[in-house]
Amino acid sequence: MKKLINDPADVVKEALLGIEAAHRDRVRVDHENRIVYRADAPVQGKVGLISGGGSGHEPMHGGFVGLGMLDAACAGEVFTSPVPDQMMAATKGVDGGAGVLHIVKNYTGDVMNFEMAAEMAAADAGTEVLSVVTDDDVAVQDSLYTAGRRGVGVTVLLEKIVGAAAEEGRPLAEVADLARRVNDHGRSMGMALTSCTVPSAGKPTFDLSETDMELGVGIHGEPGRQRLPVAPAKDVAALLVDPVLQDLPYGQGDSVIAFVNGMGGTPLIELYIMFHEVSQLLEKAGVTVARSLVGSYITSLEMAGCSVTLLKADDELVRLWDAPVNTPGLRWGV
Amino acid sequence: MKKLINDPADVVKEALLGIEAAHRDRVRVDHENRIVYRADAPVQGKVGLISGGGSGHEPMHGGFVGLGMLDAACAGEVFTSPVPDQMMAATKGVDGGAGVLHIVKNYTGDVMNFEMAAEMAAADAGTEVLSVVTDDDVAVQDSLYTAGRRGVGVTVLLEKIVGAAAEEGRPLAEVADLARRVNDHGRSMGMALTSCTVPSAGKPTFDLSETDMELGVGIHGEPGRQRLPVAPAKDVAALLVDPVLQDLPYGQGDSVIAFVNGMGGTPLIELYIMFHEVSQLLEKAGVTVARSLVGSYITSLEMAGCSVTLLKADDELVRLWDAPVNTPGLRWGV
Amino acid sequence: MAVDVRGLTGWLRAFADSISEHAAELTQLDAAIGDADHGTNMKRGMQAVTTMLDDSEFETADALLKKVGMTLVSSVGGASGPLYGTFFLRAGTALADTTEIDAADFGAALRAGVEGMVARGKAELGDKTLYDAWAPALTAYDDAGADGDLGAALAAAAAAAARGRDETTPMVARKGRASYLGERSAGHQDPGATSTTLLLESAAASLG
Amino acid sequence: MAVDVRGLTGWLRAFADSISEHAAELTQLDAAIGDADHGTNMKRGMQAVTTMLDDSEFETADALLKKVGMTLVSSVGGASGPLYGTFFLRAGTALADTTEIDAADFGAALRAGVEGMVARGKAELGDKTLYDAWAPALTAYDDAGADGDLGAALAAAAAAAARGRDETTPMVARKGRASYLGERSAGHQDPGATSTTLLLESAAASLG
Ligand SMILES: Nc1ncnc2c1ncn2[C@@H]1O[C@H](COP(=O)(O)OP(=O)(O)O)[C@@H](O)[C@H]1O
Ligand SMILES: Nc1ncnc2c1ncn2[C@@H]1O[C@H](COP(=O)(O)OP(=O)(O)O)[C@@H](O)[C@H]1O
Ligand SMILES: [Mg+2]
Ligand SMILES: [Mg+2]
Ligand SMILES: [Mg+2]
Ligand SMILES: [Mg+2]
Repeated sequence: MKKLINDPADVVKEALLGIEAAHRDRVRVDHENRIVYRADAPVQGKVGLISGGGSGHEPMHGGFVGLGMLDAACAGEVFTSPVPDQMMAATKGVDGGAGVLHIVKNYTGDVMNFEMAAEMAAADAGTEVLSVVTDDDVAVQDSLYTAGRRGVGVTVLLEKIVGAAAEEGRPLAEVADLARRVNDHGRSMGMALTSCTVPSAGKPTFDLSETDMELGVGIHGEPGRQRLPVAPAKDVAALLVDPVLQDLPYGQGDSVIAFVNGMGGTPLIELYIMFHEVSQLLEKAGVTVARSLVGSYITSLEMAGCSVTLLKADDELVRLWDAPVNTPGLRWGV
Repeated sequence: MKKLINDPADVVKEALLGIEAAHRDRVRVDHENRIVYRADAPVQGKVGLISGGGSGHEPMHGGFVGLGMLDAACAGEVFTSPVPDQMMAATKGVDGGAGVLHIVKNYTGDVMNFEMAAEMAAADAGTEVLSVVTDDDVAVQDSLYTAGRRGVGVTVLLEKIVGAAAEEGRPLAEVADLARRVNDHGRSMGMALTSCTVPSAGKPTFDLSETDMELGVGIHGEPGRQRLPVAPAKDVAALLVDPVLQDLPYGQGDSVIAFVNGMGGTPLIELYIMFHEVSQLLEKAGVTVARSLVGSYITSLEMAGCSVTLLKADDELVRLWDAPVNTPGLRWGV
Repeated sequence: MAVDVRGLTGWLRAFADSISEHAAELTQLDAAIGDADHGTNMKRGMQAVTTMLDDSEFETADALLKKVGMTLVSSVGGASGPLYGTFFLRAGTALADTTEIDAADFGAALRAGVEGMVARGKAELGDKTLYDAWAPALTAYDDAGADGDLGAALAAAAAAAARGRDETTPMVARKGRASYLGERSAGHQDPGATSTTLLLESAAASLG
Repeated sequence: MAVDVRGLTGWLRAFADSISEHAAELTQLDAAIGDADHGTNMKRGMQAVTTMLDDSEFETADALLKKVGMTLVSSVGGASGPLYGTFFLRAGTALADTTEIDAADFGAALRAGVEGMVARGKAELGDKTLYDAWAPALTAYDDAGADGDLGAALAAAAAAAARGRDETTPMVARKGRASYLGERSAGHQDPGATSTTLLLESAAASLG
């Protein structure tokens, strides 16, 4: 295992120290609870937005804290959901009197820990808490009898869009509805060229030969649905875009925010090549790219690979997407 | 070789198509000449800023085109300097009547090709052209008898700072002086955990065992000065920061823009861990971090590793750093 | 033999040791069909429990088990944190009014713990989760412990858990992270069922 | 035998073939002490030259060589583009007023080309660059060609270039990308000196 780390047990702690050192102007860090807060949290009268999850997906979520996006992010161990104590502390810390929304990616651990936090917060009284779960990964079959689909790329877009709505002063119920609408209108699919290595495990989560790729991989190095021979970018794009387009479905005349995401070990030059292929496929399908995002925003440690997320976007979503945001990971308009 | 590409010969062409598709709002691309232009170039009355170099370092330079930074970037083949024809075309394309500055990283190929372009542009008459060469890499011994030091991380900071000065309407000579000042006040050092693979070569440029790292590596996968056993982030930080601090030298009371850069295959979580170590070392040395930049901005394809750049920053440089910038790769204040 | 605070503490310490010893194996099992952290998660949790035990004195079994549950909830995260945490919280609660804990009381506590866990995780038999070790273990416990023999009950429960664990191998996961693999999850032993078996084996060894 | 446009064209095509054949080897040499692109660079350039030759007719040697130089400058990039480009530009210029090109004229053209290249790249003998192949080649050419035998001159030049190329191996680079390695550049053959040797070997084979 080759990584720029010290003791594998200290990875999350030290990354938070780094985030703090680099972005003091925008965030502050509660190291005991491993929470990244917006520097001016709680913002009075504004719905507080909290997310969190296992670490190893940077800049998500700590890098999305700031004006126009999250009020706090709870950092779990690498690929391990944070614990309810963190979410309760964060809920208190961002409560500006207008309630708090928990943004949860659909993983059993995340869902259960956030649930326990919400139950405890409710018992604690005071703060009104709503939750929204993202589950946009079409690689996983949706079913009532399973854990359902995973939350992946849409989470990034959702945190931005819903963050803008909260910044406008909208009430909690409306903010939560908007969050569900964003999730319902977005779909993703990912693939990996290499595995990632969880620091504490010390070896790659899965073995992938020099000639294979993993299609439908998760952001925790969960093996995907299918192992296929490596293919040109053009074919990889089709393998990702087609199931996404079919799932919602998106079609002729739709307008989308198109997001090509790097898994952590894939450089930008490859993501641009992928974006070109994706935009060609969308054009062929009659889908217009209203806005685009290209980069490594929801990563899986040093895994090489990418994911494609499409969010069907009406004028309101685009307007909220364009609204000012000032976080370590996404910034514009300010 | 596992990459998200099509034909290795088309990598640069297709990445430019992707940049264009993703950032139509800010840039336009001359595909014949492989030039990324600011959408509104030439800006009348403003000094035009051009850079360029081999591809494989994305977002540098094409991702640094836009308001407050470059007016155009010439993309060479992977790790190969662009040709004079491109630079001449770009020089014409950004000439708003106030002259053009060429920002050149100190590599024999880049320097010679830019020199030929400047000679040809001069013969062509019309446009006043000045050049500034960046050479901030302390891994390489500076000497009159060699090719001198390489231009690396400072180039990113310089393009931002000098871009802001040009945006203010300062004259060419002043802009060029400022560029030299930035270069003179900045130093960098890099390391690699893995090699990169040039697409057309198809295999890793160098072999690095699971237990070794390459210290003082270049951004083209040029082998470094020393091969050492892999070490904890703390020690890697010292190996990078110490020679940088000693070279300028920086010392007690100095204020710097601190830049921890990822080489392309290293995820943000590791860069934050490195930034924490770097900031600790700076604190110990009595050096204040006025501003920071953490991310993969000058990459070497999928190489894993990082570099540290320090730029001694007075109030003017900090003010220009803070000025609005709107490029695909760096954006704030707008 | 009755169950008391001392016995429970011994069980928890034995489980912590067993987890430590098998952490890499649990993580490897999780790598195959999950995210390679189950061993690390359980180890972190049981280390927190060990530290808590070192620093605390408990008067009653229910106070002890609830505190263990809270500690796990607060230190593990992931799926196993709420599941193991809820188990101990509910098992403790079930013992709240019991002073002399016999085999039947302890069996009832285990069942309450598992019911809490199932309420939290919604796992059903055959979903390829730790419940596939627990379900046969509870049945075996009740059968073998019907006459009040705690040792026999726990030994039977541990053996049944191990069989349940083994039976997870051919299953296609329907809950937790392994469910994302669909058919590809078959052929791998469930990590949670494996750590559950360690829990019951530790119980058999230290309480039996 | 005199040098004419047809002969030069043959030389250039032979060189293009030779580069194509040795591209991987040149790139591997460059990987060891540079950035793994010298073969790709030269191949791209000589393919551009080949296409240009297919599409053009030249009346004079100087027009041909200048166009070759321009084509290389415009298509290669990196260090080798301006260096090889300048070589052909200057060699062409040197032949501008010559109609019948004999061995001495051709030698003067080569020397002018190399001088232009050195003016551009500032390489000195022993810097571990293509100049370390060129310098002995020019001397050998003049010696062997003193009596006007072009074939002998080129054969001697090619052999001397090969020796010069071999001698780059122990050198510590002082110019170009290899210079960044300092002492570690020793023990590797210079890619540019290697392609230069191919250029002269092609000349000996097709013009000699
Ligand atoms: N819904 C569920 N109900 C019961 N057990 C579950 C459920 N989901 C997951 N598990 C158990 O949790 C184990 C994985 O735990 P762990 O790896 O620590 O958490 P995570 O899956 O969050 O990484 C699985 O092997 C399985 O036995
Ligand atoms: N200053 C110089 N003068 C002469 N030759 C040089 C100089 N710098 C580099 N070279 C030659 O160029 C070769 C490398 O060419 P190439 O790999 O195509 O370009 P780059 O170094 O830009 O990647 C070296 O092997 C060396 O022979
Ligand atoms: Mg996990
Ligand atoms: Mg090169
Ligand atoms: Mg797990
Ligand atoms: Mg080279």
